[in-house]
Amino acid sequence: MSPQLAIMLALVVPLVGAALIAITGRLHDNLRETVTLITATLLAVIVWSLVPLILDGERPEVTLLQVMPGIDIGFRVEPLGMLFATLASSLWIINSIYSIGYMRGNKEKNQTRFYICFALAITATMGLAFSANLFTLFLFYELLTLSTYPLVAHKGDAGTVKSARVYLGVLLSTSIALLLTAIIWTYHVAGSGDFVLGGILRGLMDPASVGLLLALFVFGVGKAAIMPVHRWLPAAMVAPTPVSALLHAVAVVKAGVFTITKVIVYIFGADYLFSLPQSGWLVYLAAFTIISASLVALRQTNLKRLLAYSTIAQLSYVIMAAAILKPMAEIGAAVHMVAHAFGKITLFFAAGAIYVAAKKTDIAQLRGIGRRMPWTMAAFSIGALSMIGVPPTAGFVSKWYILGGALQAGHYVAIFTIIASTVLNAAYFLPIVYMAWFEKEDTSINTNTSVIKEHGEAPLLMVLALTITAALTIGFFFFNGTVIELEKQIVPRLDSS
Amino acid sequence: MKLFEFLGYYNYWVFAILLMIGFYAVIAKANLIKKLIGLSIFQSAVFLMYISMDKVEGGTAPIIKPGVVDQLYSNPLPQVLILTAIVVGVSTLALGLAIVVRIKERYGTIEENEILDAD
Amino acid sequence: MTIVFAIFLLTMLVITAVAIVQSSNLFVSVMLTSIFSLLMSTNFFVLDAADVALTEAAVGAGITTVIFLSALALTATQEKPNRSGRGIALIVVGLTASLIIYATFDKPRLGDPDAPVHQHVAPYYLDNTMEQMGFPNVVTAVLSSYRGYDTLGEVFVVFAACIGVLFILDARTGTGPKYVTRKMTGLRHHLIPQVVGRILVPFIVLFGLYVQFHGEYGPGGGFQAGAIIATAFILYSLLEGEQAALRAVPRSAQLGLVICGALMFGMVGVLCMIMGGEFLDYSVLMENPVTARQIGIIVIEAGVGMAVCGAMLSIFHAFAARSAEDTDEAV
Amino acid sequence: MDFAQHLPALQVIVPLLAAPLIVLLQPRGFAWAATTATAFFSFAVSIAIAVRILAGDILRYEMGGWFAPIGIELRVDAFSAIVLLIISGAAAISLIAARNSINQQIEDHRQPLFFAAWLLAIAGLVGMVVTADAFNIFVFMEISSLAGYILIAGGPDRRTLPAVFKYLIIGTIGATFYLIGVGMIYMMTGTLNLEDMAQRVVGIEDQRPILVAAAFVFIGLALKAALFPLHVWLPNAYTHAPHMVTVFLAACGTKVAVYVLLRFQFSIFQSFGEHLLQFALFLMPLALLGIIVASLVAMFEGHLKRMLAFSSVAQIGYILMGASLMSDSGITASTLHMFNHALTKGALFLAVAKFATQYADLRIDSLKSAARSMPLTSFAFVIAGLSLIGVPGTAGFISKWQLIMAIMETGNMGFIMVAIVVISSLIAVGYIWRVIETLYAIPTDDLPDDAADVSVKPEKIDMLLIALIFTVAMNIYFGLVPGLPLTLAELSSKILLKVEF
Amino acid sequence: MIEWLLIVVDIVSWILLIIGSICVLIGGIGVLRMPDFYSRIHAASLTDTMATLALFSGMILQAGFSLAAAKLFAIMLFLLLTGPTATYALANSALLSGHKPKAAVLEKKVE
Repeated sequence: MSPQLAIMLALVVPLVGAALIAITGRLHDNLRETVTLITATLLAVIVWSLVPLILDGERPEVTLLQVMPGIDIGFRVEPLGMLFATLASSLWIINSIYSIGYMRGNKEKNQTRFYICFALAITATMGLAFSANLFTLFLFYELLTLSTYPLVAHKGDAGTVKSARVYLGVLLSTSIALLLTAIIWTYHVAGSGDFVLGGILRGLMDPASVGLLLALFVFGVGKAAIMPVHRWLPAAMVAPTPVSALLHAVAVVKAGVFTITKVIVYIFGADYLFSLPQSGWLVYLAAFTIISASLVALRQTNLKRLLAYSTIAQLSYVIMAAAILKPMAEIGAAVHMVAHAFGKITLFFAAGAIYVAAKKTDIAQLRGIGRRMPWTMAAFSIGALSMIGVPPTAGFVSKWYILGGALQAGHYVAIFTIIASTVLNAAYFLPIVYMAWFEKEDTSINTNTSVIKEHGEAPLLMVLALTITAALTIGFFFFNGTVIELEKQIVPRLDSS
Repeated sequence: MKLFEFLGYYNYWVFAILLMIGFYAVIAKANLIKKLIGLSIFQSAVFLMYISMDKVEGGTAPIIKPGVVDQLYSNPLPQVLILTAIVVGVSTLALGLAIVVRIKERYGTIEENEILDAD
Repeated sequence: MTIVFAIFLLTMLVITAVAIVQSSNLFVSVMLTSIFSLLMSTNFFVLDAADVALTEAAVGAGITTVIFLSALALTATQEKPNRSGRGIALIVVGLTASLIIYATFDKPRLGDPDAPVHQHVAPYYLDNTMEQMGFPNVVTAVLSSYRGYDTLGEVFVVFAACIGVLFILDARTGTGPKYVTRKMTGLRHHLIPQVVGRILVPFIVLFGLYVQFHGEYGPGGGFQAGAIIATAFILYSLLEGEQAALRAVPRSAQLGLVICGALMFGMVGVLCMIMGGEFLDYSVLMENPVTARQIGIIVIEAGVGMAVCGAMLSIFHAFAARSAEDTDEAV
Repeated sequence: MDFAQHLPALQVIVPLLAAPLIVLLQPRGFAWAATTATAFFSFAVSIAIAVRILAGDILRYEMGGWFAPIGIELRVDAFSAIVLLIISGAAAISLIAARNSINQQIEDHRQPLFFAAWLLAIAGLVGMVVTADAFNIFVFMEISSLAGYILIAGGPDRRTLPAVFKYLIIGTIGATFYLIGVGMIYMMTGTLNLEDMAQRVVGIEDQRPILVAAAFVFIGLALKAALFPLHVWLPNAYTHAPHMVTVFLAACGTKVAVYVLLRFQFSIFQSFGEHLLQFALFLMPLALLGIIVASLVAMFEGHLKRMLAFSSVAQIGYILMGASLMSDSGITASTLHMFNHALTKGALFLAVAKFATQYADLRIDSLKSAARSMPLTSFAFVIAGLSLIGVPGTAGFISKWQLIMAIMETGNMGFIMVAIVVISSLIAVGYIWRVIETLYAIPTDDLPDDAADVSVKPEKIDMLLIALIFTVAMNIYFGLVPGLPLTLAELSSKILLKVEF
Repeated sequence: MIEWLLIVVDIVSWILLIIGSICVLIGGIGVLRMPDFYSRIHAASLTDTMATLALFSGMILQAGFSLAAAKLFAIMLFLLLTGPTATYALANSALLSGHKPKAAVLEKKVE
């Protein structure tokens, strides 16, 4: 299989999958879910097949069509995108397993639509990951927003629709207003929007404009949930948990930070930005987002909302790491994308499992739940530890690299932020873990008697999924060589500068 | 000579005045038929402007007199244009009146403000 | 002398226009509009535009007034006082007026033979009409040949107006008395007008035909003739009543006239294309281009005449039928 | 006869002459079929013309065999060709889809007249575009206007009538203003042929009648083009017209006026450097204001058709803003947006027409959960709506991209304009999403699901739906492969700016 | 001899023209000064008949034997036919629509 074909297949397979789901959805549920799983597996295989090539330094390219002179829809696989695609496609398999359990356990309506949109969202993610230029990236960025909207609005009641409106409103308007402007500006200045290592803007703009352009990009990519454009992420928590898990812990939000990292590395050029003091504000902004999002998370009573704010904070880690503009930090940014993905998806899976099994959504209700759901809560604890950055979890690896980068740059604000946020993370995660394992179940909180029922673990498929991700979280601590290897390829130019 | 120059422009001024009278009626009158009457004055004024420019001093209507040399003729082109425009004008008017008749039937009035109130 | 007369006429025009706008009786306004058109027509004559004068008299003073009156019969004759919107109107009008007055001062003086309009295209028409068309009326030559395409467009404007009025007033296009007409006896019990009218109608038609076919040599042509002949039939229907008029020229015939007229014009053009020329290039129709043009022009002028006549009659009868229907409803 | 040589003439006279034929031959059902066939023929002719243009020709045709400026010349270049494509394409698509909708809204015996008027409208619009003669433009403008009044007057609601009347008055004033302007130019140049006029106007451009003529032509055409704030006739006319007529007129009606406006501004008044500057200074604020105000009005409009009509006013602002940049890329963007907006608005109004087959009331609120019974239509509406917003992958995005690129070229001042384009796009998100949300809302009433389903018939797959899907597909196709309109638009801007190529 | 005849024709035509003009003038004054509708149209009819006759005869004499004279004659005939008819129709419809002559009204009052 030629790499070009693989790229195209990576886009076509989920698309065809979506179509097949639509057809089989009318026939039988099991058939539909089988199709989903097969599609996911097939996609993962295809994407993984590209990994060795990239590791060897190849950069396969495909140009689909030329839209306007100088503007085409093209794909080019590079380490960052490879990592992102691999991550999303692999987790899709696990998430599909989990979804089946969740959707059935919860007896949700419109399941076919759910799976179709999910497949479409994955298509968009693949396109985004492999995009060779800003135009293609923008195309799939918007497709991702639009395909996830029905997922967020899945429940369809008034409150959900309202939240979904916030979701779409923030994402669509920031992208159209700011990101599009930034992209067109880039094309205008540089004549193209191709991703080239080392950037394409060097010396073409005055420093103040570079600062402004960077701001347009950072705020335009609403998916990165940097404050103050983070409002959509808590709003999106009305979605079914598998959506929150894969999309709002992995695909969508990672698409945001991925875009920003990619823009910094391939459009501006990290070392070029580093030479300009006008771009220094980004670290401060990210730091501010980390701290304040963590503080907000402290005050949350709803588990999913807490996770959402935690996500916001963690995303800004990636941005901050990228904005430090030092080789080690850039690697850290990439690694943190992976590490956070494993951790956060585990946490969401656990939250979803609790909801399906016990219909509990508030933190206060979780007392003593560890005894009823040991597997789930064990996974939850691992995820929480990874968020804090305790070894032997994935979170530790990435924090290590980021911290290293910050030290390299001598960026004390960043160092302080990392330390402070670790403390804050511990402050909002550890009490939950403690409560779940060591406190007694408190029945008095549940005034709604129908909810009090004897329950054990969630459906098997769900438990299976969250166990796998928890294992991955730990596994990543030991086996992260490939990822580091891959991402080192984006930084050689940084070393030379 | 001054006087004649002044008179030479008189046509254009009358054109302007007629145009304005018609235009005023179209805008200010609420009665739909009055608006159409205003519109026809408005258009007539334009006809006057065109015809004014075809005139040549000492000329006659552009019908060639065979054998007569050195005869000045007025310009035929604006006349042709205005022939067309007159017919266009009456066509528009007929259509407008047809609409007014229908409005009267459906609304029972042809005053603009009363129609607005009715809806 | 002429210029003094012209100034007098122009001043009368302005006075009439003011009176039209001022009068709150719509009937008075319409009659004044008719006078306005007549004054305008005279004015055109003074300005050496005989063809236009004839058209304005026939169409502006004649047909327009009739249509206005038939519409008035269906709506209202009194305008209600309304003072709103005057301010805006005055501002808009004032702005436009100052724009035009501003433009006036660089315009060529009235009758200036050196004006650009007399230098560029027009001389070609004046110099070549005799040679290329073989008849003296330059206006007809320009109308039907040099700018024949405009005239085609104009015929279709008339056609559009005709089908528009029929469509909007929903008059049947088929034959047969769809509407029962009640007491539409015209002026049958008024002996004098009826007798005089009966005498006049044939002569008006005759005059119309004269205008039609003499158009190449004197003022006149299809438009004027169509309007005049239509006036004759309208007079007939006023005299003898709607029913009698429709018996004489049924609706289908009126519409048929319009369609045939328009198609005749168009088909001549298409024929020219088939014969190897451009659209409406009559010269290819026969060996001798001059004769060919004359033939072509006669045919298309006939088409124009038919179309205008038919359209005006259709429009008039559409309004008239409406009133008949109304009275039925009222009873 | 040589078919190819007669293309420009055929473009006009075929629909023109077909109109009386349709009134003449009246058997039932024939009117629609014949009209549609004519429209498709017309479309084929305009495609043939576009092919010739892309090969580098400029088509000229001397009507009546008289050379310009003695006779009337037809002249088709790239700018005309793209507008011809818009008109005949819109006509073909709206007509083929029109049958059921028209049967619903127009009584049988009135249909021949109605379709004849439709053909006249097509002929009038293409006539305005192909001709190179200032007065001829007026004649065909009147044909198209009269036909347009008739078409709109076919609307069933009584409110149609005042709307048409207003349109008639304003349209006639616009045409008369245009006539005054042309008269003044003629007075100073002695010619009516546009090219000849452009040459002869050199040297007398600072004379007052020419300046005033420029103003009159501008205002007259701006009235026809519904340029803000002269748009007052448009919303009601579009709202109350028969649905399919709205499709047709929204796609191409005002664009032709914009076409003539640009022709005049750039060909006739081209030589006045200063004038162009004034034109830009005058036009740009109006365009910008129009974009913002009309979008805002659309945002708060409760009736679906009126909302889209106001959005049209805003879009005209985009088109003129592009032109007011006076640059190559600006005019390219402007021309391209004419094409793309025709596609987008056509699709949106087709969807509206389809909705109207099941929902008598087209206020947005009453379309609640329409997606349940009409999934395809609703989905098509969503895609077309995205194109209106300018989401990538749709035609609307391409023109927005071009427009912002063109603005960027102007330098620092551009940021205000970019901001306005962006803000209005956001407002567009607002008003389109309001509709989409309503369409996909889950019924909140206590009725069981199946009860709701019984009350609304499932959507029927008819020509209307197929045309709608086709148009939406075109939106996406031209969003990904905009080669054809883009090339024509680029050629147009070169022609308008007289850049040698 | 012929010259003498021409002068006579000229003089006669001018006299006719002047008479015609005076009639028009009187008619005009009459329309303005007469007390009510019916007497006004009575005055106006002077313009229709006598003035037309005189003016056109004068003009025909001016034109001599030519096409123009024939046309003028035709127009005169036309006006002589239509003018009085129109006046009649006007008066008739006024009466039918209930417009009473002033004299009748006065008589009624006296009674």
